[in-house]
Amino acid sequence: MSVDFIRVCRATLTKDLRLEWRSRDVINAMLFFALLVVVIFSFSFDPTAEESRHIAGGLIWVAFLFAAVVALNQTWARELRNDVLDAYRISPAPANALFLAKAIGNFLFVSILELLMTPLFVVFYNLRVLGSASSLALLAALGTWALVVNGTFFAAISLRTRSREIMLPLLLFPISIPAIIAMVNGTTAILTGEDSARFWLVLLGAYDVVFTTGSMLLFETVLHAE
Amino acid sequence: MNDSPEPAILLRGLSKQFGKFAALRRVTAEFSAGRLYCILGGNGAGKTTLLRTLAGLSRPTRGTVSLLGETDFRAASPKIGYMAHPSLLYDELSGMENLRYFACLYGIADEARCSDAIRAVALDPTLTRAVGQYSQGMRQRLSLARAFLNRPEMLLLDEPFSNVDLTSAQAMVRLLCDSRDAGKTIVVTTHQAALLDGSADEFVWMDAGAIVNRTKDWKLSAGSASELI
Amino acid sequence: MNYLYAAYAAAWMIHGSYLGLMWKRYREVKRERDALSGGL
Amino acid sequence: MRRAFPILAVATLAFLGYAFYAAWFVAPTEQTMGNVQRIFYYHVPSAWTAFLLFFLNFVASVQYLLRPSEVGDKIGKAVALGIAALTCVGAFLIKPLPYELEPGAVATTGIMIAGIYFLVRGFFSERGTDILALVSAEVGVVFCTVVLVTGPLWARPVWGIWWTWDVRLTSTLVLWLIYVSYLMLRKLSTSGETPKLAAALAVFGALDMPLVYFSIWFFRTQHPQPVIGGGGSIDPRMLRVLLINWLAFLCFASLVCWLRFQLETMKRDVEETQALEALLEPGALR
Repeated sequence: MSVDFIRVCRATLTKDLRLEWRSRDVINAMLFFALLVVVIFSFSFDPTAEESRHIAGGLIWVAFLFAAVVALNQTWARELRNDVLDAYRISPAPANALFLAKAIGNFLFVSILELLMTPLFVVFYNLRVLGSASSLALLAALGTWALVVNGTFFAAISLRTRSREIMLPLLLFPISIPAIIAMVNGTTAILTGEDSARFWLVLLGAYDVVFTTGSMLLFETVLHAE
Repeated sequence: MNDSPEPAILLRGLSKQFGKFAALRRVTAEFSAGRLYCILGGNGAGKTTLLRTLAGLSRPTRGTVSLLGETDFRAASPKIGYMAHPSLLYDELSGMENLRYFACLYGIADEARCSDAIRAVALDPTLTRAVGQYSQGMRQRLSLARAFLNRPEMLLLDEPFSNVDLTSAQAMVRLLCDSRDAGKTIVVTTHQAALLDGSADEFVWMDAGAIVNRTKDWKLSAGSASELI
Repeated sequence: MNYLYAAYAAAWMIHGSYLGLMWKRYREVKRERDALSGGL
Repeated sequence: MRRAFPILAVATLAFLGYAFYAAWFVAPTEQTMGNVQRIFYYHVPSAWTAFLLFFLNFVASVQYLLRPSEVGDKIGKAVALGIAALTCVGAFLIKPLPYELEPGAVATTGIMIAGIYFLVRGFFSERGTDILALVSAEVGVVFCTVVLVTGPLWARPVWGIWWTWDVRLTSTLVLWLIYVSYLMLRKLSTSGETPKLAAALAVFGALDMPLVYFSIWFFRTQHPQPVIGGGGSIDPRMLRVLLINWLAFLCFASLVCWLRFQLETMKRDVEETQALEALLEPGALR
């Protein structure tokens, strides 16, 4: 009885969303954390209109990275609480279905954080997008997926290490450097409207393809390494 | 009881070590199908490690494990029902939601299977309370229901009766006996051997990672088992 | 000119400290190996 | 090999001494930068050695992951041969090779890549590839540290700045970060199958490198910065000293790798024996 990939993936995703919705306190805590990050960033960098547009790209993405890492650390928290991961490992369900569902769940979760933080940045830094807003949205989506797909994979690896919370950023940040460069410079290019972010979009697309495939191929090994 | 010639579980020199500590020491044993085995032993005797290795959750350091004729641990696991100390359930979901999700993992879409499993352990399928608020005994019984869900050929149950009241425990034993008679191979580890008196086909005594004795009756601890029941 | 000395000196300090670390680990492993009753 | 070690050690030391002498006295002094340019003879060869070691780590990690399954092993061999064939064909077919690369060099690199793959596959057992991955990562990080220390020491007197976002220097920094996190993972992992996790990370790191290079290259074209070591042609005498130093570093690196390999093998043998002893006397360690 080969288990249908899509059905398992959808079931896991809906289960995760239901769990998040049931214990909404985790989401509220995360949203408040994101708000704090934006406010503190606004204090530490004097947002006068002129050059704020140039550094805003960097600030926004570092803030998103910060919030994303805290969210990614929670990826496997529920599976660990009652060793539910063992139940998954024993079942014939494909490991990639679990991975994809977790990655999509994280993507939605981090996107919600970003959707909340962006207007705050616009307010605090009174930003106006000079370039094309649609490519900014595409850049944000590709960038978030780049962080989330690797984040979910490395969160699974860091399950097997001693200091779990610190291990995730240690593994995630070096590998994500090209994605971070692309996101920051792409956003600045669009905000200032000076040059097109086409190269950065292509790079992020390549990054997403490479690491989604890599994760799908290697996740089974990581899941069963106990 | 069908004595199928080829044993359900075949262990050859099975060892499992965590660094220097040897949880299992070159265990060689055969367990035939359609039988209920009760594994007894003090803490740290290796009972849980043995079950986890049988379930394919931890790989042996040395030696081989063959289950239902398969040596690749991934091939046999769908035919296995496993129950451990932790509940392997989501606390925020209700009983039915949990089972519906795990049924999906086994490719089972039919709702009735879940409600039958819950009724089999004398729980109410319409209970909407989250599993987190269940009593420990109820959670154990739901965990047993989860292990039954995929109609496994083999059941590996790690102390299923702990924190369960006497009547429910006896109901669980009857359930295990019926499954054994239906041909399932069942391996149970427990500290309450008395519950399985007369039901278990064989009592296996473990000490310090090795099987020290196998008897028909749990009272006769002829072997060196220091197990205090 | 002293940047040149600094660079070469730094290079060999780095290599030296790694070899030193390796030597220390070697001594530890050697002590454990000799402590083995059977020995290798 | 064990008996030959002292001879090889002395030979390598002598070679290093000669390379040092060549770098300081034989090579001509560069007109604009003066003597401080001689850092070049340690900076660049250390980088090349580090890249080679990290490539060795990648090959060993891929093999560690692929070898258990026959299908995987076949795929590995096919890909390695494919790369060699493609680079050879490409080298001679694509007439205007970018960056004035000449076909011979490209073809030999392709063949070298496949060669290293099959050498590692032939000479190392499964445990051996894991030890090789660990060893090449560690020694690679050491050489990478040398590059990252000598880089700023060179940039400071010449351009007055400690760090320049030069494509190669920054890629080396990212490579260093990735492999330090690789070594951290190996040390902090409590899993029984740490080599598998480390191999997965190593593959990710290698997949990351082309993206790192292009993102920094494009980033640099938007913010032009001085380039360490300059591109373009180089005085043949300098080139000769550079290659001498590189060869000396390669000998030194392989010697250190061999030593570290023996140490790691011994450590694992001791651990295995201790585990075996713990297995035999029951109850002792309960």
